[in-house]
Amino acid sequence: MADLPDASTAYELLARMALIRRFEEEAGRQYQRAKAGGFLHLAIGEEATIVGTASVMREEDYLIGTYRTHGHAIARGTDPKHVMAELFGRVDGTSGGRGGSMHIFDAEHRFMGGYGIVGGNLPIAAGLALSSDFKGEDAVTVCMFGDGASNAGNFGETMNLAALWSLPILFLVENNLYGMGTSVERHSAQTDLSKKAEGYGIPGQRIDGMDVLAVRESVTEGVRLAREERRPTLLEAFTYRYRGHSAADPEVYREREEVEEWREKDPIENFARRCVEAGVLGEREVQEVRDKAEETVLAAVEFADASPEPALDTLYENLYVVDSDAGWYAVDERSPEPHRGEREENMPAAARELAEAGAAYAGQPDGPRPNPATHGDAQEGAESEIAEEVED
Amino acid sequence: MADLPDASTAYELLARMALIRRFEEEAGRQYQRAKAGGFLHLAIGEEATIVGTASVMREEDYLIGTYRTHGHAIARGTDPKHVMAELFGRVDGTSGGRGGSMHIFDAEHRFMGGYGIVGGNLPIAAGLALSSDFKGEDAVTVCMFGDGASNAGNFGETMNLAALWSLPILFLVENNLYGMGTSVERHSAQTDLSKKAEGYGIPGQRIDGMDVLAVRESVTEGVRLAREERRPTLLEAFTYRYRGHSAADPEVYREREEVEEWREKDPIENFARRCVEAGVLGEREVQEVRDKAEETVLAAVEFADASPEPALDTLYENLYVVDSDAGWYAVDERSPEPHRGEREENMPAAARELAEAGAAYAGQPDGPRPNPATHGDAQEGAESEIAEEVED
Amino acid sequence: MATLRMREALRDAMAEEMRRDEAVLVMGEDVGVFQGAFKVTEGLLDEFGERRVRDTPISENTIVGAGVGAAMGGLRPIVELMTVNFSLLALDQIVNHAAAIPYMFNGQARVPMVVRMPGGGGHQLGPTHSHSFEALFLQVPGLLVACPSTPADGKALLKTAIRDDNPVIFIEHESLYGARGEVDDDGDEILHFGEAAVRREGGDVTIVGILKMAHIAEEAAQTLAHEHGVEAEVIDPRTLRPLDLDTILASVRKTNRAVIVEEGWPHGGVGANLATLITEQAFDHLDAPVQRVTGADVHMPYSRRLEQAAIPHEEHVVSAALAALEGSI
Amino acid sequence: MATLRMREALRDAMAEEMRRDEAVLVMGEDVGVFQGAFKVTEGLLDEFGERRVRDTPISENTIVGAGVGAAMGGLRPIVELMTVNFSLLALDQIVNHAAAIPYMFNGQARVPMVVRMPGGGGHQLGPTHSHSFEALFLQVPGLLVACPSTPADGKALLKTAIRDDNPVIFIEHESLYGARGEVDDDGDEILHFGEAAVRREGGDVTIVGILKMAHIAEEAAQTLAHEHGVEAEVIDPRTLRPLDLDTILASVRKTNRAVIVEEGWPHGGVGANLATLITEQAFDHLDAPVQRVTGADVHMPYSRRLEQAAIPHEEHVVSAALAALEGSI
Ligand SMILES: Cc1ncc(C[n+]2csc(CCOP(=O)(O)OP(=O)(O)O)c2C)c(N)n1
Ligand SMILES: Cc1ncc(C[n+]2csc(CCOP(=O)(O)OP(=O)(O)O)c2C)c(N)n1
Ligand SMILES: [Mg+2]
Ligand SMILES: [Mg+2]
Repeated sequence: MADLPDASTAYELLARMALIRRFEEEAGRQYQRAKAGGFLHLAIGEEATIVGTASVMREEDYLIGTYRTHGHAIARGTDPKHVMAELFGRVDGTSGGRGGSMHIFDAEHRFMGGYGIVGGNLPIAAGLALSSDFKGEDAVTVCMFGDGASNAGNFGETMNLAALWSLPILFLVENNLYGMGTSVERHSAQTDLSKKAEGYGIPGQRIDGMDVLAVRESVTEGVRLAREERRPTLLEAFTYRYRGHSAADPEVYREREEVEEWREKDPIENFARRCVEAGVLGEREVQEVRDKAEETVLAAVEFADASPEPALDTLYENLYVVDSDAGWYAVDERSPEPHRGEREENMPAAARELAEAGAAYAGQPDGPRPNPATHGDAQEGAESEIAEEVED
Repeated sequence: MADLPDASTAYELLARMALIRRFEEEAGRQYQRAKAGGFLHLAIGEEATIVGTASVMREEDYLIGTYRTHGHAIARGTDPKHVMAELFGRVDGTSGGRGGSMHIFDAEHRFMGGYGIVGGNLPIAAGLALSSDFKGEDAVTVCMFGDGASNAGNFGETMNLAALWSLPILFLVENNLYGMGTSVERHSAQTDLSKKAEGYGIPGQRIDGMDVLAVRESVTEGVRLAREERRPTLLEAFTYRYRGHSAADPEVYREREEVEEWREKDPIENFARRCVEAGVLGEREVQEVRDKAEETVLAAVEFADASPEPALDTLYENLYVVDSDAGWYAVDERSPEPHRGEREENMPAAARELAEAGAAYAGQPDGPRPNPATHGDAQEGAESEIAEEVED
Repeated sequence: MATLRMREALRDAMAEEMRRDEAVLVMGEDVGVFQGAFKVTEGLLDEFGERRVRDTPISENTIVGAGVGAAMGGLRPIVELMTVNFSLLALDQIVNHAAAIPYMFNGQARVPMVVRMPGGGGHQLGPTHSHSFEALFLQVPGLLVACPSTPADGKALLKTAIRDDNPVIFIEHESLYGARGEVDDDGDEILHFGEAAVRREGGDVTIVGILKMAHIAEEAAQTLAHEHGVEAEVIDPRTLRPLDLDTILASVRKTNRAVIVEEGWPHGGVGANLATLITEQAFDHLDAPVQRVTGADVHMPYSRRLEQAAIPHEEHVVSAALAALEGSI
Repeated sequence: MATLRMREALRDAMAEEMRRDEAVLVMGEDVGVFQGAFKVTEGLLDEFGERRVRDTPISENTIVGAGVGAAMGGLRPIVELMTVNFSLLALDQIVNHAAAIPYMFNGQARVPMVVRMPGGGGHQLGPTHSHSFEALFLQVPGLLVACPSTPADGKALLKTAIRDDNPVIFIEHESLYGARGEVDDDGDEILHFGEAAVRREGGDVTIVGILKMAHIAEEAAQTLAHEHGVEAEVIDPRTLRPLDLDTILASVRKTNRAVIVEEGWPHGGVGANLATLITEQAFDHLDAPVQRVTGADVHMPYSRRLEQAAIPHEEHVVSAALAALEGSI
């Protein structure tokens, strides 16, 4: 078992994990209130893997992940209020409301997204690592993805390229035992995922993703190998999502008991207890951490709520970079006859209503939204039943 | 070193290899005479891998390969004259002239193609194996592909699926040391390709692809594991193509010496010598084998040359199956306003000329064709320089 | 007759065909234990077991490719891609293999496979998860393309698709899964591809819409009748390959005006294709250019407001129809 | 001015930009040691070395994805896909990543990447190797799409593409690599996207063609002039996104007739899109429906005869132009 760090580091690790936990819980609540839309993937239970990894990275290093990365951005230093504002679809969101929960991004803190396509971030990670290597910088790219993503074609292709080109990259599988409703045994022939890249010349290691210190130890070494020896590694962190794949998935694929067992290993509770028992932190500090998280998250909600909705005439903004020295072109030159409706005045009444209605569905009142996975709005916009939130 | 088989088996193996060799040489010649078009990938040097594999398969087993598979079809039992006719683009070709060299197919002999997309045949092979397994048949699917294909996303995806579903399948990499002009060391981080599927739970073995008996031994065991134990294996056969990737590639990427070294290991010469030395075959039989190959191949050319060109009004034939019990539809119902030109009478003069000209290029005389890889015909149809034949 | 939701109608179609034909199987991500991401395969695993209802890894190109091979081997796979958005990963198997094989091998092999997948926007799923790709698939010879808008059509067309010996791209719409409608429960009700449905008769303007837009088109027709005294004829092609151009042309020759409504991007879209076919065939009958209502030429934004601004609404259709009628009323 | 083949002009464009900007690199299958499957990258490895000219494994989606990441990291990658036929394997990275990222992340990331690839038929490469996918890429917002038909345009447009901060799909034609033409050797000659070229002036009919079909269109114009006394105006849009619709419309308003020539499939093709845009904007100027000449609605057969029957020829264009003029001459 890894030794405890000094008090301030321990405090910082605990604070980050608690903040992310509290943020995710609140995101879930705001989603049920239909303040956040789309699909919401919470990482509650996976905080040690997220924070342990980010905490040993340098500022100039790149972190890239999946659609379950509110916490990853926060761990990199993104202010939670901008993440919350993104969930609310507001102008102060990390992507100004264009990306949403699945597409968080923060260039300033080198959190490089936030990708909705499973496995889509792997080749991009290799490219980021290539850019650092090409420029002779010693930044490292850490690429996180799920157990299910290890079956995507991009996995093998990217492992081979990273090893072949000796890229400064570390791969980390967040093995939470399921790809949506399919358990690792049922989706991967090789259930020891740390071995899955050996065929491509990349060594692997299994780590306890519920222990922030264990994660720090292995990631520190993996990042060092990438930075100093240009040798990619594949870490498999065992972790668990307490919540469904996305908000309120019926979870027919697992037993209550399993969830309970994992809650016993809670990364925050256990780390806090250990710090207190060892006298590295006092009860007061642990409480303080909780209070601060509460404060920060509630402030984030307030901030998000106060942030304006994007103006309709920004619909096409940032679709193209139009200031390149190759010469300027107007967007409409690029797309003659754009669909009308993007200017306030000629936005149809129905569209405006929908946009103003507090929900993603036509004329639907606030409160739990019907879910495309189990319902559908074309004939019957407002459905009252509680949504079983499932994923596309 | 594997023991020699009985005389008739040895004779049959030698005969097949000699036939394929002679066929490929002739195909190259006919290509230079512009009787065959497109790109031509010859497997000269790889005969032991091809024949060794096919010779231990059952009639009901499936074989599926790449765009370098004239020999594979012949090894499965396809009459060379139909393969040659396909290269000539005639109605008696294996695909009636629709597929060409890269897309040979023979349902009757369960040679399931012939695919131009690198790695494209792997998932299809898994599907074929699934169909046998699903129906409770004990047919096995043998899937052959190149060293370069082992880097395609389909490789990892298919290995995982085959192992996960315990499919009756055998994978065989024809490692001829290059993917086009890129050597294995330069395209694959893991140069022991037999290990490349271990990460997916599929064991591998390296074999001498120049020794038809060694190939038979390993394939026999691989096929048994697939048939009886539903356990996929990955065999890596070391072999070599004496010719360029496709006809007359400049071969800047390898040394003459390397080619010479491999010619020393010639699968046909060496096997013949061994059989004669051991008294399993006599010189007379070896000569007979050569004569028969010569005869068969020349007859194939004659047959192909005599076979008619497809009629223009067959252009849309077999694009759709229109006799399904779901009801009948006319092709033109499916594609209103088809491009005109498919009926002899309204085929434009230029098109007819082109079609009749003995070459793939407008107004170009017979003889070595200019090559899209190094030339291009739009401005200057008939270019006189010899084509460096390169591949797309 | 029974009242079913689209998802139930589709499930019934699969269940009935699986009972009817042992060679039919379903494979895809979370189609089994999870009961389908959109619950369309609910109950199938329980009834037919793991051999015929197969959960797959996240490997789109290989799932479809395995479907191609299984079909060549004599099975009739129904491959579910969780959404159309992920079909881009499987496009090589769909275009260069499934669609090409029957022709490329001159009829020696058939690919009786159905690739089912839902698409469309409106649920704030953002840029990577809101695509409409009908226009992409209709380009490809060798494929059949269906896009049902009602439970009855969904069931009948899916049964036809499963029985057809060609590869079928079967596009569903996420917003229509909850849509209720009368469905014939005669287990043998199939619907030939290439037969459009005239949803509403009218003599003033022809409105063609698919999937969710077929409903928007009908709503617009109501508004046009009540508020503008315009009688619109509403047509749902139901399949885009084959395309029942005759029914559309007959209507346009009567109304002399047409509006095409689709959710996808404007360039090279379903509307551009239909407008061109109509104009080529009925130029002299057109009093105005065919009008198109499409999704915005942008990636789908997550923001509720922006997304709604990027998606076609009834009002767009109404004003397009009035534009087509301009001068003449 | 120098006379160069298309492949040399494209190589010069890359070499000049690589000398000009350290951040430009080339990656793709066999672009280095092999000198490029079509010899377009000939000599680049020798001049710039392995760091900037990188041979890749056969991993299309990952090659393009690595290009996206490298571009986000500040490089300006030129990714060569050996042919457009293989781009289907990379479509997820092109559409859901390269094209979406700048918008999806609200301008925080840029993707200054060029994906170069040749396409087209005519060389008996059969169904999997003869595609024309211009119509597929022009659908996608966020992409720029170039399709040069002359060495001069090829060089100037490729230089522009490399300097542009947006992802560019740069489509070449296998049959044009040997085409010779005058090329400005001023290293700074660039050509703005969205500027069509009027190849020939004429008042009777407008013929629009891209890539190889731009040449077929010019040949047809000669025939029309000499044998039919018809003066055709020939336009090469050169880029499909942005599209210089103004130049095309100005011509159509003058000639009142248009023919679009493309090599791709008819449904949802470049022609369908252009015909629709023209008809929408210039309906009252059209004396006849816009005519289209396209490739056949079939997978490209290998047989020389069948392939030639499936590809558009000058005669098709001439008869389409005459059809457009019917009655009026
Ligand atoms: C290419 C692709 N296929 C399918 C999906 C739908 N989908 C979203 S998340 C998910 C499961 C991914 O599981 P895993 O990789 O283990 O990540 P986790 O959600 O457990 O963090 C699936 C199938 C997708 N987004 N992208
Ligand atoms: C997906 C795809 N990418 C690229 C190509 C072009 N190409 C044809 S063959 C080839 C090399 C394949 O090498 P290997 O797999 O070793 O097979 P070999 O030709 O050596 O038999 C390439 C890159 C292709 N046909 N398909
Ligand atoms: Mg998981
Ligand atoms: Mg090879």
